[in-house]
Amino acid sequence: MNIHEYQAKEIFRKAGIPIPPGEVATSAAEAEAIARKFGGTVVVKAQVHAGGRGKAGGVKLAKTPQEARDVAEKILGLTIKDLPVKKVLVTPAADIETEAYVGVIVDRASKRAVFMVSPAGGIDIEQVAAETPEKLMRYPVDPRYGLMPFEAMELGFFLYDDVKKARAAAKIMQQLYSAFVSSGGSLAEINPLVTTPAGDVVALDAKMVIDDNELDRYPAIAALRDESSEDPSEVDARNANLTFIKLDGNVGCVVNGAGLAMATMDLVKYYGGDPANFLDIGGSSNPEKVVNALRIITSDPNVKAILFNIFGGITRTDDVANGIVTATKQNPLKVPIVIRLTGTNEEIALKILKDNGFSAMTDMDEAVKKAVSLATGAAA
Amino acid sequence: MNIHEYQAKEIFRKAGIPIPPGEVATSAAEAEAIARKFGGTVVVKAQVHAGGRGKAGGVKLAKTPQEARDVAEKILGLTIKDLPVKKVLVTPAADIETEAYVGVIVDRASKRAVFMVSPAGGIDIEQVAAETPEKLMRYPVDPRYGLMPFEAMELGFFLYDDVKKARAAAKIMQQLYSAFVSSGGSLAEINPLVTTPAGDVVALDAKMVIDDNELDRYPAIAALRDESSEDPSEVDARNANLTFIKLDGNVGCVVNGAGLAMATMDLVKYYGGDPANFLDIGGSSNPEKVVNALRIITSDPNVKAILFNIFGGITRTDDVANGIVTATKQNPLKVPIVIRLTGTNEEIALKILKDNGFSAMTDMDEAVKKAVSLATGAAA
Amino acid sequence: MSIFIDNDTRLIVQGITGRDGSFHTRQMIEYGTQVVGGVTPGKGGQKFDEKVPIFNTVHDAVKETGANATVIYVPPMFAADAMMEAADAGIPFIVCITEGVPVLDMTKVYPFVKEKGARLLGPNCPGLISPGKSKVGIIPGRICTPGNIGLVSRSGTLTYEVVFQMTRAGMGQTTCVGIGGDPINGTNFIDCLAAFEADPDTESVVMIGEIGGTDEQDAARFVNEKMTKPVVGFIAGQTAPPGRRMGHAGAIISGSAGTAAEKMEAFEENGIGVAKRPIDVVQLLRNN
Amino acid sequence: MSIFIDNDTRLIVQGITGRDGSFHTRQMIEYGTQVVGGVTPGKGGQKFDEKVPIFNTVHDAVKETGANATVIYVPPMFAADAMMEAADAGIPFIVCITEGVPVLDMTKVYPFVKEKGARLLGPNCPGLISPGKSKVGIIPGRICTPGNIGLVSRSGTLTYEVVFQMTRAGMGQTTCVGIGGDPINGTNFIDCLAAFEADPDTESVVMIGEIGGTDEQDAARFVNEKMTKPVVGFIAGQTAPPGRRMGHAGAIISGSAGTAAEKMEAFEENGIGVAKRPIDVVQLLRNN
Repeated sequence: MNIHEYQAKEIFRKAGIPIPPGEVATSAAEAEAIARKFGGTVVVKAQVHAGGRGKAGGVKLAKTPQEARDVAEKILGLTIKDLPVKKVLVTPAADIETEAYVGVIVDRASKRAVFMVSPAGGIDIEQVAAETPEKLMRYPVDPRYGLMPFEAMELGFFLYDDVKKARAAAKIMQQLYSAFVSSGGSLAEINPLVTTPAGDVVALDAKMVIDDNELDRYPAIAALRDESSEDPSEVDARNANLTFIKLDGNVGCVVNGAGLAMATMDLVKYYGGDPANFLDIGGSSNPEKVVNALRIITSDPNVKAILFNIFGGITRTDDVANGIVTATKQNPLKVPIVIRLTGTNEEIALKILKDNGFSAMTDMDEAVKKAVSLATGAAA
Repeated sequence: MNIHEYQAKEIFRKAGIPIPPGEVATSAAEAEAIARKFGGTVVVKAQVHAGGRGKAGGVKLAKTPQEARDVAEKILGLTIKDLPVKKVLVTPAADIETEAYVGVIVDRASKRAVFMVSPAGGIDIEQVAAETPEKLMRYPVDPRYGLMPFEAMELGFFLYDDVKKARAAAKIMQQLYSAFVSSGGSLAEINPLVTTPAGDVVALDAKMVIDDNELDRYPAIAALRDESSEDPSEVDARNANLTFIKLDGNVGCVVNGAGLAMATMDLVKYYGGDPANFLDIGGSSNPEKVVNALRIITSDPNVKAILFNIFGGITRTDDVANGIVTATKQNPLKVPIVIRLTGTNEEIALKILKDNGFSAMTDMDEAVKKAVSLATGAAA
Repeated sequence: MSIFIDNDTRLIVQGITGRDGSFHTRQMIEYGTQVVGGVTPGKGGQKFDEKVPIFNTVHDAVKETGANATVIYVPPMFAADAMMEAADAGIPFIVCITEGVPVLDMTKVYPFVKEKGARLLGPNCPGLISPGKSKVGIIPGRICTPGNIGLVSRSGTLTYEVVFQMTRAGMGQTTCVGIGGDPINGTNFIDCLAAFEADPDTESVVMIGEIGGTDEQDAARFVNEKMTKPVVGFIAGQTAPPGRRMGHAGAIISGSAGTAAEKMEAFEENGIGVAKRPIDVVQLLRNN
Repeated sequence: MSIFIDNDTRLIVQGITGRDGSFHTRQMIEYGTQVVGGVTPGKGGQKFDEKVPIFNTVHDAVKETGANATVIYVPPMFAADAMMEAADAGIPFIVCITEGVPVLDMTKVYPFVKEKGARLLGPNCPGLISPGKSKVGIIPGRICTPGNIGLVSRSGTLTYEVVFQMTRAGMGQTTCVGIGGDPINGTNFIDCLAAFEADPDTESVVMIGEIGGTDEQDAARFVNEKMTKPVVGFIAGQTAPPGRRMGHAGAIISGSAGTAAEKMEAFEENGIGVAKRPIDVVQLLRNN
């Protein structure tokens, strides 16, 4: 789950990380009032779950409250990477001497949380990794001991020669690790971590991604979800316990299992089609899930054909068949549907479908070919 | 550092352990008022750093507020194991169905914190260990992982067959471990942990010993120290950074190093004397420490002779000599003193002492023999 | 022969009385797996389906049954503890079916299990089956048949699809292993490939990968350097958009690392036949 | 020969610019110890006494100096971290002089150091000396003389007392080791006894124990079962009252376990000559 910069900052602040004050505005007038309260130059930042906000015009300086109002007005009208900006963070502009990058992410290869730090901050860290890898330090943390003081100091000295700044950074990294672990994070990032002319080390930005699997454990974190900032169809799918990702094609796919779902999309492409989505109904075979899946897929006007690909293991194919029948009775389909079912209770499923006027197939390749031809308007 | 039951209960309560309410009284009138507030039968418990309070008459039931007053009056007049009772805890009496023991202590052998739990609680756990060892489970905790849920459940099932009670006990043990670790404990104990007829699992007593070496890290815990409950000479010594334990003999000993201090006491005994104390001035050789050491030792009227045994390594023997001279100028000695010095700056030390009218020796055995004979009044 | 499980596997089921645990326990028993016990705290002393003894703790179960394997069906928040309990009790082979285990939990489970010397398969995996001998987990028994092909996969239903097509084509399996798609799991491709290489009955191996991470690339090098037996492979996710997470499989693409194209290239470079479609696996095996 | 340290010991000092660290660094250099570097965060690049290079981190120091030993003089709250930093940097022999290290810290340091394969001596110990070769720690060099007796002790000044009397009696030492009196330490009696047994130059061993714990009893059994060289011993704390803590030595008596009488009995039962007084050690050695 993505959370906003201002939410991540609040978590980091509670962990003790020095972060300049800031307030969220949902209107230009509010932004102006906040700017007036802080006095001086402020930064107005789009709160949206997308990187590259700066390049997209989502981060602006404002020298006066009036300017903050104008800038906020513009930013609140933006759409960045398909996501509309609905909130801005207004925060006093900081005097910056140096910019560094600090991040922690769970890494598959080392099977640990890994710190990534670089004295070259403020820019895209992938760029640093690609162009000046010697400026990026990767540091895996042994979860049994946590980030120990000496380790944090090594990271601190990688960023700063000055011992005071190194110590301040080390402390921030321990606090970041603690915030990361105690929030169920899969990524936590400060970019940039800056030094000021006064010698302070301060986090100017904050980013956090929460492991969805941790949300049951941390209700306060789960409550940070801002559904208004997400794609409505993905919100709908999540609330229906479906894993759904919208794509640009015209073949709507409903599959059980993520691997089979990806293989189905690949096969659509192989036969010359374009998948409209990734959708995994998961292992259980609640007919309600099928109903929701069909509702979400048919709400996409691009979808020209629907393809079910179900390999019944735990999933009972008769449950899926019943779901299809129920859903299409509630909302008759406006596009053709191709159903492939095999595995658990296959015979029952095929009978249910036949009794309700659906035909079904048992071969995956045949089904995909047919769905593609229906979507492209060619003969099946 | 020992803390009182009511203080340990507060720590345990904050960790989430279910503990009946209770308030501290320093007078019988206060105890009566508290008992009236709670209503019903209360228990009045001496708050004193000593075990065996019950046997010493320090724990009493009181059915009415008036009775609570009477009982508190008596307990506040007690001296348990040389320590005067200055506070009592008043707490509502609980309905008890079973009594168990739960403790955690740092263990030298396994080099870990070790849980000790027994379904036979409410009595001295050493007795359980000696008489019914099968009723005592020892469970070392890997500090890298902490007490894991499955481990706590194993301990819970050792106490209770009923899964609800086992779960409640498991939770309490995880909370106890957390309180223990986050307070710098060297021992934490609940004896008894009881079950009530309603099926609740509740901690009726609480004991905690804090590792002195952790006190700098936890100022709030350090502030719990109750000097009024300790031996005044030991308080005095601690404030002077000396390690001091009062004993019953008549040879006052001042030594640098704990091992040498114990060996010196042993040698006093070997030559027929009785040490009046253990006193270690430690490694540094601040003359002020010597002054304090002499003040503390001479305040014991039993002391008939004073023995210095200093092996100078880090400790500079001239510093010790200067300390002796300063101290005896401030407060002339009323008992004979035997000084043994050897090691770092020995020649200077011997000269300082000689110039100020002290004689000194370099052999440990000779010095001890002389001190013993002076203390016992025999010829040196 | 087979890998990891066979006729001598003595299995306990953690979470045996739960919805999934009880269903699959019956399935496993029906398939012929020796299920010697189950664990549900508070139900110790009872029996599952009047025959399988239930224990309060894994330690109790191991002591009484001499189990040498366990399969875990407990809710995600309790799965890490269940895996560690099993390892602590000395069980050498642990299969965790549970989906949705927090990845930070797994960062602790992994070193713990390793210190105890156990092998963990999963979490979020379908388990494994040695056709005709034993099945542990949820792979449907009827889609498999004994034979001499080993199969290892990060996926669940995609595995079934491939195994089913192999079985229909008369190509039986020594063992089919689903290692699971989570970012941190106990057993990886290389562990399984090495076991298949050492298994005298396995003659060739099918490896089914997904986008995300570099396990498939590492495995491809291993095949090239250490294996004598032929390996064919398939990678799912060629059409997955970069930077998006494709469901619980935990398939994450970060930048260029872990794309399907990259993995397929690694397969080809290291002599692993690459199937364009799942069905092509069968043809590639025929060509061996 | 000697144990743990000799002419090839290349030492760094953690906390080299502190009050104790600087004093004892000079003492060690004067004695002939090869002090190749020091660590004080923020003073990296400077030199101590214009000759010993200072580094910000132990990793830096090891990389630049090839140190194979370290001695730690840092305040108690930082000592655990210093020990772990040293082990993490790959230093095989770590001596921690610091007194007052929290025991819960040590419960973490101990497994960490063990996992890294390092030997830790201390904390709260005087260090060790191989007379004529190298000294690491705070044992005064002038009370020692080269010879063929090994000495291991839980105490500081009591060790000096005994060593001094040995030296005066013409009995030189291969190595004198102070293992420290804290409840949890890195190296125990048995570790040292085994090293002395393996050292060809050590002909006999002196073991000085204290009340508290059961290390001496375990060591006594080890002497009986595994050692061919004669061992004599002394135990301090015969007059210590039960249940009280005798200062920083961490000597705790719980019930009957760990009394001086018990330890002396264990010595006698296992063929270790017991000195009644410190001076008697010399006589017992003469009798060997």
